[in-house]
Amino acid sequence: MSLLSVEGLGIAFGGVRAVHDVGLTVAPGEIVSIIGPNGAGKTTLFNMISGVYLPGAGRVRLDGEDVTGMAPHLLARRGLSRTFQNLQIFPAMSVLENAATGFHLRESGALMADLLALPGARRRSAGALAGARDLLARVGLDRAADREAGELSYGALKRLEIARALATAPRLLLLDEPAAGCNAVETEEIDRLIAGMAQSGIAILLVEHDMKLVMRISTHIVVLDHGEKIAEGDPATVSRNPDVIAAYLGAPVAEPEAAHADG
Amino acid sequence: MLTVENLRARYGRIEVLHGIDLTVNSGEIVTVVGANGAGKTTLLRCLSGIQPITDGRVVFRGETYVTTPAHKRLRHGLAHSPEGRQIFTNLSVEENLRLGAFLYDDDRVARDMDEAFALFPMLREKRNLAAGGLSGGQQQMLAIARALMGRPACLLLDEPSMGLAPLLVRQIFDVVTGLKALGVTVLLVEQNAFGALKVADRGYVMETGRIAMEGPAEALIADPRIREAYLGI
Amino acid sequence: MDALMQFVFSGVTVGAVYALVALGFTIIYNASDVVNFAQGEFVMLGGMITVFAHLAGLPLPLAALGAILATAALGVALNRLAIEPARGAPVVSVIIITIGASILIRGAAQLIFDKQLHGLPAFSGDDPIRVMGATILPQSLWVIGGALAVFVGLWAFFTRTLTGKAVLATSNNRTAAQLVGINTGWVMTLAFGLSAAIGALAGVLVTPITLVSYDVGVGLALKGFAAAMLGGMGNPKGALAGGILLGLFEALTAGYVSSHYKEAVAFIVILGVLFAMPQGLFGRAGTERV
Amino acid sequence: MKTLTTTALALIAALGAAGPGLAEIRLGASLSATGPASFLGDPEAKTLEMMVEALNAAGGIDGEPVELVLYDDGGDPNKALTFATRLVEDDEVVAIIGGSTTGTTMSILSVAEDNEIPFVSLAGAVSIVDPVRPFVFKTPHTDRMACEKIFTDMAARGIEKIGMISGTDGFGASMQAQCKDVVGQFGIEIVADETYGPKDADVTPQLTKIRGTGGVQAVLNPGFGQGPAIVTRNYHQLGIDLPFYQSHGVASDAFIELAGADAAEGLRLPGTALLIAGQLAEDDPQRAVVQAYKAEFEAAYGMDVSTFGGYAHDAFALLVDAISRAGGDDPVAIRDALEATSGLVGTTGTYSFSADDHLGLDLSAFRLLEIRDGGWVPVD
Amino acid sequence: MRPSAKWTQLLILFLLIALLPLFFPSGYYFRVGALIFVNGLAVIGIVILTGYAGQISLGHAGFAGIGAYASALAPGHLGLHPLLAVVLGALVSAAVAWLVGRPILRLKGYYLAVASLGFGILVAMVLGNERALTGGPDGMAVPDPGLRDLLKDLGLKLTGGEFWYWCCGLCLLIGAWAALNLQASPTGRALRALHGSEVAARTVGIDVARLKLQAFTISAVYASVAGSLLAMQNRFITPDVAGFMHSIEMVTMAVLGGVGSVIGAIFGAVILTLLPQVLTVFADYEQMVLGAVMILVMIFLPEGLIPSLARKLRGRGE
Repeated sequence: MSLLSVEGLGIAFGGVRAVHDVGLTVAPGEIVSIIGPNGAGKTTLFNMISGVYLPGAGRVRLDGEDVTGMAPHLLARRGLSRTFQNLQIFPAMSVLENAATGFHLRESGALMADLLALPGARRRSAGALAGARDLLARVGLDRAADREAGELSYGALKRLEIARALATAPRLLLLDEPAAGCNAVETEEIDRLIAGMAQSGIAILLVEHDMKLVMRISTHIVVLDHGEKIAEGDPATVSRNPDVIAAYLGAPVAEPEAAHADG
Repeated sequence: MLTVENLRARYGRIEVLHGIDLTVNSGEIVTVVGANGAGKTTLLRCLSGIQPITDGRVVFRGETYVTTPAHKRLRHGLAHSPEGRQIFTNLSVEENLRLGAFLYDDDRVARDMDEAFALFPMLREKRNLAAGGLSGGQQQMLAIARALMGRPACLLLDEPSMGLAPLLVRQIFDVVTGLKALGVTVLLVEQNAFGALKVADRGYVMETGRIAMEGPAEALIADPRIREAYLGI
Repeated sequence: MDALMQFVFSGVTVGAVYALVALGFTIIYNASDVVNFAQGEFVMLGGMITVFAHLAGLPLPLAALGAILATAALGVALNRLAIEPARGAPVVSVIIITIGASILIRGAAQLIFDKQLHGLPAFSGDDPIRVMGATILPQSLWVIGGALAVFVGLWAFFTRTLTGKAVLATSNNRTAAQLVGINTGWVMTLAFGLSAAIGALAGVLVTPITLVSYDVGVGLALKGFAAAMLGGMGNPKGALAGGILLGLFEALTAGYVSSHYKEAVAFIVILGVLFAMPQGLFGRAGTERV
Repeated sequence: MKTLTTTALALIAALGAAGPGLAEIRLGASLSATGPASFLGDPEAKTLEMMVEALNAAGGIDGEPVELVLYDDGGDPNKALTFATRLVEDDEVVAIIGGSTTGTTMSILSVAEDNEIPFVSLAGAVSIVDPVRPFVFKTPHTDRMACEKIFTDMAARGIEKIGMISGTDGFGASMQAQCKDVVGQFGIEIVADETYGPKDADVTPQLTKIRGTGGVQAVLNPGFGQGPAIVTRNYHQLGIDLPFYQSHGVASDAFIELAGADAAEGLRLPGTALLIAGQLAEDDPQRAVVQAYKAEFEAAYGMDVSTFGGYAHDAFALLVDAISRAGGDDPVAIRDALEATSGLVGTTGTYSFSADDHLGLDLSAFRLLEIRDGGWVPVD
Repeated sequence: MRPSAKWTQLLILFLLIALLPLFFPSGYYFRVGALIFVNGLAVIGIVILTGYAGQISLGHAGFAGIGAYASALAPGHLGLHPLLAVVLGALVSAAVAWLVGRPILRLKGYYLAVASLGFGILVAMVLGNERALTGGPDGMAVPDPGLRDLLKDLGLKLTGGEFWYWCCGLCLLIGAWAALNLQASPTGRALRALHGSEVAARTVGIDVARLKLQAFTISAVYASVAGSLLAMQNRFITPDVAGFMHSIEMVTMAVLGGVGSVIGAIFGAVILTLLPQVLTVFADYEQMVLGAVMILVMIFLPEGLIPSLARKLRGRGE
């Protein structure tokens, strides 16, 4: 039984088709990766699924409910969270506070109680911070908890975003290039982290350029090129697919033909 | 013609280029390939002067650049066609091209524009349309054409094939090859490794802010490590 | 009918004053995305310097020219000393900087000049012109003509000259502008100089009608800002239309509803327009990328 | 932060204590020398500075020099209150002059009353001295008196229906209200009542509306600043030929220049002797005072005197006179002496205070003036 | 923010308020102190709106005006006790903020600036025009709250200046305490999160529109209470309290001192309140100095005086 099911999703910007007729499903515990060259529409697809863009066509269903075009904060309430390709952290807040914002749905409450620091507010805040600390430990950032988030390295920030997303207790997590800009050690940590999350039953949809990582952890791979799905299957199948290799490396065998621009 | 020595650059607190050395000889097509996030785009931004460098230097046709602003580098013949087709979306195609030759106001501008239209006939058809309305491939062609209007001796070309359909990718690489015939030296940054290496004379492979491999293009194409780096197989 | 004509004349006159100020906003905004709250001070300086140079014995045209050049130089200095060093600062900081500049210029003006009201002789006399039962002063025609001329001039500058296109290119995509060889720092200098000059020209034109004193800038800047936002910031067409519309709202409200709340009505209309069309009447819609 | 604050406070204390240490008699003033009311406060401040210097050069009050502590409240009532507190608590002045506007006056007034310091206001509103507050006096005529003076003249000309166009600034709004209050006593009806903002560039719509209102026989424009000049020009532009009245808010030569002599021709307003200094009869009691002040001020500052500077002149003269008669610097004694002032001739009029009159002027102090050939001419 | 930091800040503030009077040579200093506290209170509202939530308002003096005129009008017209009038003003401000905030806060950047500016001008205009009720531009008297008499009955004899110093000081402490509570609370984190990245805030489930509105409303209440306090101690108010310049002053204080920090913003209120008092000898230059300070601080200490200096002291500025 799939948690997320996407059918015929598409969007155009100023007449240019960015994504066209893409469908996929993700079940709890699965890691589904979307790969494709730069500009293939992966992030755009993510933005449509997570409610940042309103899709021009198609349906997004979460646990059977039609959530197409639903505002992100309402999706978060239904268990969908995500990270961003170009980091979207809160730079002026501490690492711990960044992670704690993820508990917003569970720990935020009465405004007046927060202003007056009533016991309930303090308890909720302490609960969020404690939870955030646990999550930071899980992503290996516990020692950086009190630093300003803007001071962290790229790789650490990627993990911070994951911790923040995990704090929302997601059933479905969209990870947009979690390993980009990370060195080998950091990539390996992220690798383990993703596998662990999947094991705990979270459905994971992943966009990633690091092919080693993708091939190692994905249960299923969807290949996009020019906004369309050109292949899918398990890692072994996909990596042998000549279309995929051509899309990725350019066609090493095909002779360049004289061609005319058709836009 | 273009020499880069121990170039370092950072975004905020994070160093993204850790000492790059490379050379481009006159008349060559040199390509820098590498995965997303390797620092290729940053490298080109440092070369053209829109990104400050924290260490090292750039020598172009005998001039040393450290803080020289972009418009002076362009005047010396170093042009940059940036990633993501940074065209002027609110201006027309023709205005974009004319601005490409911003530094010049002579008869050659009109001739250059004719040449650009000859190279990309589609641009002539759409010359009065807002550039933002062009398709991705058309925008990429406009970006290249605009850079050529600046009369470059050396063109820094960033990811021209990004997001383009295979037919267009092939056409773009044809144009790059054509540039060589026009006497323009090209430094091409590409994710499409094989396509780039096929048209290039020499190549460099970048990984996380460093040069990992370099050599003649044919040798790099044959190197299994490239395929591994990209596809993880 | 006569009354309506009179209201329209009044509205267009006042609207042309607003439009002139609003047009001054557009260039700086186009080049740098900065809304320069000191724009009103440029108008004040245009008027004050002309008045004092004229009092000192310079013929009026020469005094006006001197005022425009001096104000343009001040605009350039403002950019170099206060705006450039704070590039990339958040909108609040830029607002504080330009408001600070406006307070500074106003404070200096009251020391250098005085705190009195001053006027200038109307360029073509004070005999009202009668049209369809209503009257309009020749100086109003100068102001309306000035606003139209500045509008046409800006329109031609932005669409017909390479330099004007370089300004648009800089605002459209700063990186790309640098890469085609545009010295974006110089574009900023030009934009501030030109904006200040347009402001000063406005000051010269409107002083015979509105009079001038060291503190007229704030009110003009607020109205000009509102007019520019109403039309859509950065668009000369919007500035002209926004200014004239604002003037007409005020005049028609004063004529047909109540002069007590004419400015309130104008602001309510602006709020209404912004809520319905958050980019103003002629503004471009921006898309947020993540 | 603490050190900074204490340094700042110490600095204030030092600055407050600075100045001529010899001074025995300290007078305080809080005026709107800058800000929207600066054309009131600026000549007022200049006048006070000039007069203090002249007084001290002449030996002060009974041989004791006077020190003037002058603050600029920028027309902000909140600042005026702070400066008034500072004058009383910190500078320990014996009397306060000031409040260029009604708003600042009302702020200073409470401090003066609480601390029993005599206070002479330079603002127009009748509410400053009505009801009478023991320590509060004022020198300008009230708005109400200006209205009465104008309506008297209108009634004499047989005018029964008028239109009003008032500035929305404090002066205009206050006088508008006072005029509406007293107009009935003169058998006159206000049939059109319009307003304009203090910075408006054109008021032809309002004037067109007034012109279009049936039966209007004259138009009255209470206001100060640039508004009345623009109203006057628009009046001329529209070719309205009804009698036109302005208020004492624009009683200065500069007004004729700003409005244009052509446009202003024939308009009437209640003004003070200062405007017709040169035309005053030999036997006019104010002649000497007015001509001396005008000559001194214009020599010192190279600008025309204004009615407003005259208010400050009179306030200072009243206080000097009262201090001299009180024979010391006890504020309460000064107040008592002030209240006993009788027949003191100022630029505005001749002042005689009493326990139930802290204005001390009557309608005769106002002179109804008409602009003829670019100059002021008395009507009565 | 760690709890200890909150209490340190409050302790510093408390000590300053409590101990400074020992050095006051005259009653005038109590007046200046009280003004600083009132301005500080209003500025904390700006910290919540701009510093926490990242939204601009150039019309916040409008709420100060509502608070001030509530204190002036409610006792006479509704027979309310002045203290209840303060509460009524706060409630009206909150209600108005809630209503106008919905459409206004959809705008961003300069468009938000002009819309909020328009709102402030409208309030000032109504206060100036409704002469029958508000006394028009000349202003109106505010009834004395009679609290001093109450204290006198209790045996505490304070001058007016002293009373308002302690009263406003207490209000400032409470206001700072609440703002610091908020900063560390889940709501405060959510506000600062949407400041950092609206799109990321949404993805963790933050209802951005609703939270902006909450911040706007709270900050309106701060401005309103500050306006009421000012009105009651001045005993006389004019529509200037709601004017554009007052709005600018509030934002400038906050930004100069450091809009992200409660203590910083209060320090901004200290500086701008003292400036005209220190510069009286150079009153002609006051405007120029103020303008120059605004420009220089924004260029050289862009985060505001206190946070920028703190960063430099910590030596992390590289």
